[in-house]
Amino acid sequence: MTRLAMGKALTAGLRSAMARDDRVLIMGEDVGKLGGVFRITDGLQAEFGAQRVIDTPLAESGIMGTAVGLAYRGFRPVVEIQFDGFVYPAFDQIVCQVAKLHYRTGGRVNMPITIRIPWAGGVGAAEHHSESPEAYFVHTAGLRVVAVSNPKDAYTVLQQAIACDDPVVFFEPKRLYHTRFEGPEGDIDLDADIADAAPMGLARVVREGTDVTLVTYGAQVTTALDAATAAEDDGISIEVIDVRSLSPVDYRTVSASVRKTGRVVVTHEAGGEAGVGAELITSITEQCFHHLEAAPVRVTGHDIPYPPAKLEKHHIPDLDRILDAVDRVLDRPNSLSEVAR
Amino acid sequence: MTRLAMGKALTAGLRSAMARDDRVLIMGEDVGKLGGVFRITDGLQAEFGAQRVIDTPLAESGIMGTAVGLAYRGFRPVVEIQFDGFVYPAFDQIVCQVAKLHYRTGGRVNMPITIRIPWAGGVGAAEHHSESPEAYFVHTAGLRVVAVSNPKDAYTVLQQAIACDDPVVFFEPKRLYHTRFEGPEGDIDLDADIADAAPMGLARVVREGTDVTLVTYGAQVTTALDAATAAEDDGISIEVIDVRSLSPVDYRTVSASVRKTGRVVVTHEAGGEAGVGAELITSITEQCFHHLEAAPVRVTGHDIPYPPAKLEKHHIPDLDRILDAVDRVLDRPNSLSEVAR
Amino acid sequence: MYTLTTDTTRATDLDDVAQLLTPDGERVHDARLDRWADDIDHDALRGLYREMAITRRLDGEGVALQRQGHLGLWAPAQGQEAIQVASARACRADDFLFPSYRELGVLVVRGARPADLVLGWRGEVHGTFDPQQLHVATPQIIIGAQSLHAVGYAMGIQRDGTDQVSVAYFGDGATSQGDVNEAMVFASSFTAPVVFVCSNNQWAISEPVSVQSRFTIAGRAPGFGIPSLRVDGNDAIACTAAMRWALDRARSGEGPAFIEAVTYRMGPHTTSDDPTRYRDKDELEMWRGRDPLLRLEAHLRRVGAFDDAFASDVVAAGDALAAEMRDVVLTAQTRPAIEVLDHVYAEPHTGIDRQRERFAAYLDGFVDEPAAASTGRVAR
Amino acid sequence: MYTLTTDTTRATDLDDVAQLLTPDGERVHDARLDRWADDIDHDALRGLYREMAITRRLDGEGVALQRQGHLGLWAPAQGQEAIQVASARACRADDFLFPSYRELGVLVVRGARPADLVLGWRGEVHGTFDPQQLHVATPQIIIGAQSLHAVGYAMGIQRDGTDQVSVAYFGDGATSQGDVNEAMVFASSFTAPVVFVCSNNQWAISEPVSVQSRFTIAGRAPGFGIPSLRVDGNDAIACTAAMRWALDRARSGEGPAFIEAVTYRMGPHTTSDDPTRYRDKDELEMWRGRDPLLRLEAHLRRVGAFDDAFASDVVAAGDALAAEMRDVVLTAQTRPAIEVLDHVYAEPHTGIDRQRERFAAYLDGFVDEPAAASTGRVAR
Ligand SMILES: Cc1ncc(C[n+]2csc(CCOP(=O)(O)OP(=O)(O)O)c2C)c(N)n1
Ligand SMILES: Cc1ncc(C[n+]2csc(CCOP(=O)(O)OP(=O)(O)O)c2C)c(N)n1
Ligand SMILES: [Mg+2]
Ligand SMILES: [Mg+2]
Repeated sequence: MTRLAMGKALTAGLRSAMARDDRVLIMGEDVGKLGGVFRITDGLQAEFGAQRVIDTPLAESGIMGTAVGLAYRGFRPVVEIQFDGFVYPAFDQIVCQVAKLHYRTGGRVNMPITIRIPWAGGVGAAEHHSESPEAYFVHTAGLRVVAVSNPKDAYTVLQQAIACDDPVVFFEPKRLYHTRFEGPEGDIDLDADIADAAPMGLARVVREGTDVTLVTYGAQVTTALDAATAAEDDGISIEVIDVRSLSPVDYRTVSASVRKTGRVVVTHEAGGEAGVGAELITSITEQCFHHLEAAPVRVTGHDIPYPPAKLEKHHIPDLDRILDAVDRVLDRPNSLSEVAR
Repeated sequence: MTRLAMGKALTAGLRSAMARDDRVLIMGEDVGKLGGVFRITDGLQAEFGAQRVIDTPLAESGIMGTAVGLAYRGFRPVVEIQFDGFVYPAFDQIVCQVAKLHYRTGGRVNMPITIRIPWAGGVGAAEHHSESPEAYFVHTAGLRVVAVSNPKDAYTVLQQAIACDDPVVFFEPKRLYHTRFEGPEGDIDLDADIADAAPMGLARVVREGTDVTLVTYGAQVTTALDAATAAEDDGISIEVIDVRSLSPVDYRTVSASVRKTGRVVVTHEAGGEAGVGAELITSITEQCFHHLEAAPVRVTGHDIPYPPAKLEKHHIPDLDRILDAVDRVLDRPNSLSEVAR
Repeated sequence: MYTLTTDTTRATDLDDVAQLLTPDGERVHDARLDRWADDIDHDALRGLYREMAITRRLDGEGVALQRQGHLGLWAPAQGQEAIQVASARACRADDFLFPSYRELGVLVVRGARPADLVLGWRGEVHGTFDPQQLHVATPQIIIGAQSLHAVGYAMGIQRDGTDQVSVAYFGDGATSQGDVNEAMVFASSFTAPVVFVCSNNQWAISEPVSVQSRFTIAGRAPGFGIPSLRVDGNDAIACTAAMRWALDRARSGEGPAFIEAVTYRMGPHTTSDDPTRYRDKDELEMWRGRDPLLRLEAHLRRVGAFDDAFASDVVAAGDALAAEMRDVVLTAQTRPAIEVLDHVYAEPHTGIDRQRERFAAYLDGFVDEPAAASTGRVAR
Repeated sequence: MYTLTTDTTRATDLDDVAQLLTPDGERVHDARLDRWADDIDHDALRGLYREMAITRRLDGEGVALQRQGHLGLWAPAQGQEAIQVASARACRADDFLFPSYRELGVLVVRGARPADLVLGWRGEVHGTFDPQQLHVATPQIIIGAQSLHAVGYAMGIQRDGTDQVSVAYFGDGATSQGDVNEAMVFASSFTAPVVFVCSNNQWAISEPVSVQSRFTIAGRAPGFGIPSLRVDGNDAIACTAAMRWALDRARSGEGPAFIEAVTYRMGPHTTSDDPTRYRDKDELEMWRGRDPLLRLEAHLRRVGAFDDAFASDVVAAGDALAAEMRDVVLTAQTRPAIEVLDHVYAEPHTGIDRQRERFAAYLDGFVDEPAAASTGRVAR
């Protein structure tokens, strides 16, 4: 067992995947000598050579489009998008090609491309460096979408994503890159065979509880756990679920929890409107309607362009906003008690 | 009053907008001499000149990016995207520039750009020509999104969109371009001042009913009305709502209906996963939870890439699939009666 | 040299092209291309003609089938057979080609079956043939997107250490897309073994090529460090030579090359298009005089390599394939509804599985085919 | 001319640039540029120097403020002052400029206040100054996106019939983006009055310019029908002349022009970057010898236009602005939480109104600033 921060766990995952399969390539801006602006590919070009760790010209559509061609040729490209806000120039290639080629060819061509995206806010960055675009990809059939929340998952799920014959959009909460996890989520068995790991796509009950189910993913898992701890003082027992896979969602795990608690809060950093939370709540409502004792509540970023860094703490749902929502589903006094519906 | 099909109503709306304000420009591929592949801009270049109706090079990011520059200069560009599936190369400019510039500049610069998108399926077209990408734009803060379902709205709302100081994504259901509407929705008063029209953004109760609220938009409004008529034979009274504005949604109208009926079906052509239906149902549930007598149900396209034309009838929700969902919210026997939840 | 003005000698004049056959079929000489054409014998010329004629025949059948309501759409290739067929024939079987929707001749050369040519346009499937078998990607509809795929494939060839080449086909309109320009950037940066074949057929739907480029398209590539050649796209011999030049460079490790084939779309953009709205009859007439098929026939006649037996053999071959194509269309069986859910993912997916289960249950409720009429709905 | 090979004389050699000042400050001659520089008198030179020196001073202050924890980030302009200041000074006040995040000197020339230069980097606001007032767009972070905005603006100028020009600024890395290439396509197609200024500072973060282009960047534009010029970007006089040449063409209706300014980013990409990971000390040393500010100073001394009074005057001006900048930062007041919801839309919006109402109610529940600590939460 090795204790690694998430950034290093991702590097280790990439290294394992590259060592195991020489069709795995890494491509992106600054991924070579520099090791990426977050150093996730640090050392990999030195180890695997410039043919397998490719510094590309500065053009995201070009990166994604050439990755498609490499996949046609039987390679498994792992594409790094430098920051979440720079994925949009590649959107056409992702939506019209990466997501659809397997379907277009009647299953004859696979697109085993992993799109790694350093993701979301909380690091005081400039505009376009703190985006949460996951809903766009969740809404795009043909893609799988995962988001990791701790080093262990980062190490395992990244390798599973690379090994998967479908394209996977892989979100890495950048504000956790350097966070130390003291629990088992920080311990990585670098010798373990990923074939033995639980399959990609399962949600995880991070903390058990009985009163409210709190569903989330990515860096918000940490905030959700803090909220659960704080709520305990008020005698409220929160079950925290990290869905991990945003598309498809493991509704078996989520629904089992909701049937138990009857109350749901979903939190994410992206704006709420037509976001992943809307999907989660609608599906939960479909599947658990008669178990629900209150309207499920979303706690999300506002529906605004990402605000300037000094104001981001008012955008990313924090402990207090989550607890306020918990009060709401429990029909306890809360900020909206006086606000007309 | 003039009776026009939707395509002609849109042309008339563009003509009025251009005549009223000489800062309004039209730009896109083939919009000039040809009048667009759907002939929506037919005759406008002849009338207003090539400086105001601009055939652009074949590059959607280029079109959108130059529209941004024109808006900086005080013009009001109306951009035609030739088909729904070709909007993605412009996605970066739409999401990072069109949607965010007003916010970025602290309100100093407006982006009064209207993005017209011939939209969705049902016309037997080739791949990429039948997409329903509206959820991507609804999820993008800073944009307004509307979808029209009849000639009268097409005429009025298009002019309102162009007059609006915010960017508006304007969806035109292409399978209705040539449909004749016999009711008042087909009658257009070309002399009316649009300043007198109801403001953009209001939903419309298209048909009143008491048992189930059926919420939809675009071409599905027609299908929904057919479903309501068919259900009448079974003694079921369906209230049909055309939300018209997908962002923001007029929840006042929608919720009033749901409070009355207690049962909701939402239908749209786009895939369901993180789609507009999820947003509608989540918001409705938030606002009307205690009035709901059954879990709201979505009837949407499958979560698949758009299928080949010969199979599209199995993708676009039809009368039967909607009625099956109505049976579901009414707890009548339906296709899922035997399927485990 | 640091002051670069646009070379006004790069005229867009249609005759300012490399040519080895005059419109009358006379073999002329060009110092740069001759060496790539000298070994083309009569058999090779007849082979070229044969596949061009078959392409034209099948194209006509496609248009007819569409007009008769059997196809949703058809994008005619008429007038562009020389560059399509000649360039594809110049390739090795293991070179990988990335065509657009209009490259019918490329598919014909690669041995696509008639079914492969129509079932997509009929709307039965998106992709017909197996790309890995024909070494041809599913034809691309998103303008320019395939150019990057071709470059990526070429990067893969480099990594595998083979001497294959990949080929990107696109039109004049496509040269305005960011993707095509990025493809040139990547190809140049990585010295990738890729050939860009731009069929400048003078029009992008209703827009003349001058909207995309006021100068020659061939002039675009050198700025990216890619040598280019402007060739008469209706001259099958010059097209062969140009493609061999480009392939040879790429195959021998010298990197990408760019060919602008100056040609003409004699038909409408697609069967949905009405070109009389935007272009003159005279222009079409002028181009009829440069018809690539008639030109090659004239040349074959001049050199005594075209006789009635050959002619009727080619017609018979074309007719047989056209008949097969028609038959395929008329007997096509649309797949069952549930198959819309096939091949969304390569691996099991709980989301799609759930939708399949529910949709299957729904379909089971019907006596007849669903979505045909609401009367098919079973009483419950 | 129809066979176009890449002109190997378009060397990427750093010295293969148009120059009017040697690194030692000696005025040399260039037949193409002299006419655009002949009227630059000592006062003009001193003006150039002054704004370049102020830019350098403010840049240093920005770096210092960031290192001291007062700014989230800073993108140093050091080394690029000549092209930034000279090109902006060559413009008319009503020309509209579209800079990237690095064009500090452009903002200085346009009269941006110290607050305008730092409050964005501090994370207080996204955009500081009013674009319509300075005739400068909010600096762009999405690489290359602004190039299209500049072209669109220029199309607007054409429609308004004025003789303004718009200017697109971007880096060497940006030339790989589809948007920059599409910008050239549109500019050429519409003969738009736009000048492209590419500051080739040799690096895009850790990638040397050779990853983007194995040939000169200036060589790219002529293929699009846009004349271009490769100029010594550290030579303020040559930059002035080049920009005047380009502006004059654009202003007189001849359409777009492209300038590649060969320069160097002497600092890190941003304060988050560590350039020692990817580039040699020697390279930086070499470029110190080409410092644009020292070069202009040397020239001014040669011509007797630089004395202690002037020098100390410039230093004082820079120090005063730097002090104001520091003061602005140290006294900055972060806006109230509720303002995150301001200016999402220009017109009333029921969705945002509802969120405002709810968020206001939430904020009202706090005694102290929310999100500071959960202890601020009121007991309910
Ligand atoms: C990204 C994108 N935008 C628009 C279209 C619509 N469209 C289809 S073909 C075409 C014209 C293409 O012209 P060109 O590249 O010259 O090829 P040609 O059709 O002449 O062979 C257009 C605009 C498309 N398919 N893809
Ligand atoms: C679309 C996009 N992709 C990636 C980035 C990240 N990024 C910021 S600056 C930069 C390098 C830009 O290089 P260049 O254009 O040469 O400008 P310079 O920074 O050298 O001035 C990169 C990759 C970005 N801002 N936008
Ligand atoms: Mg064309
Ligand atoms: Mg640079």
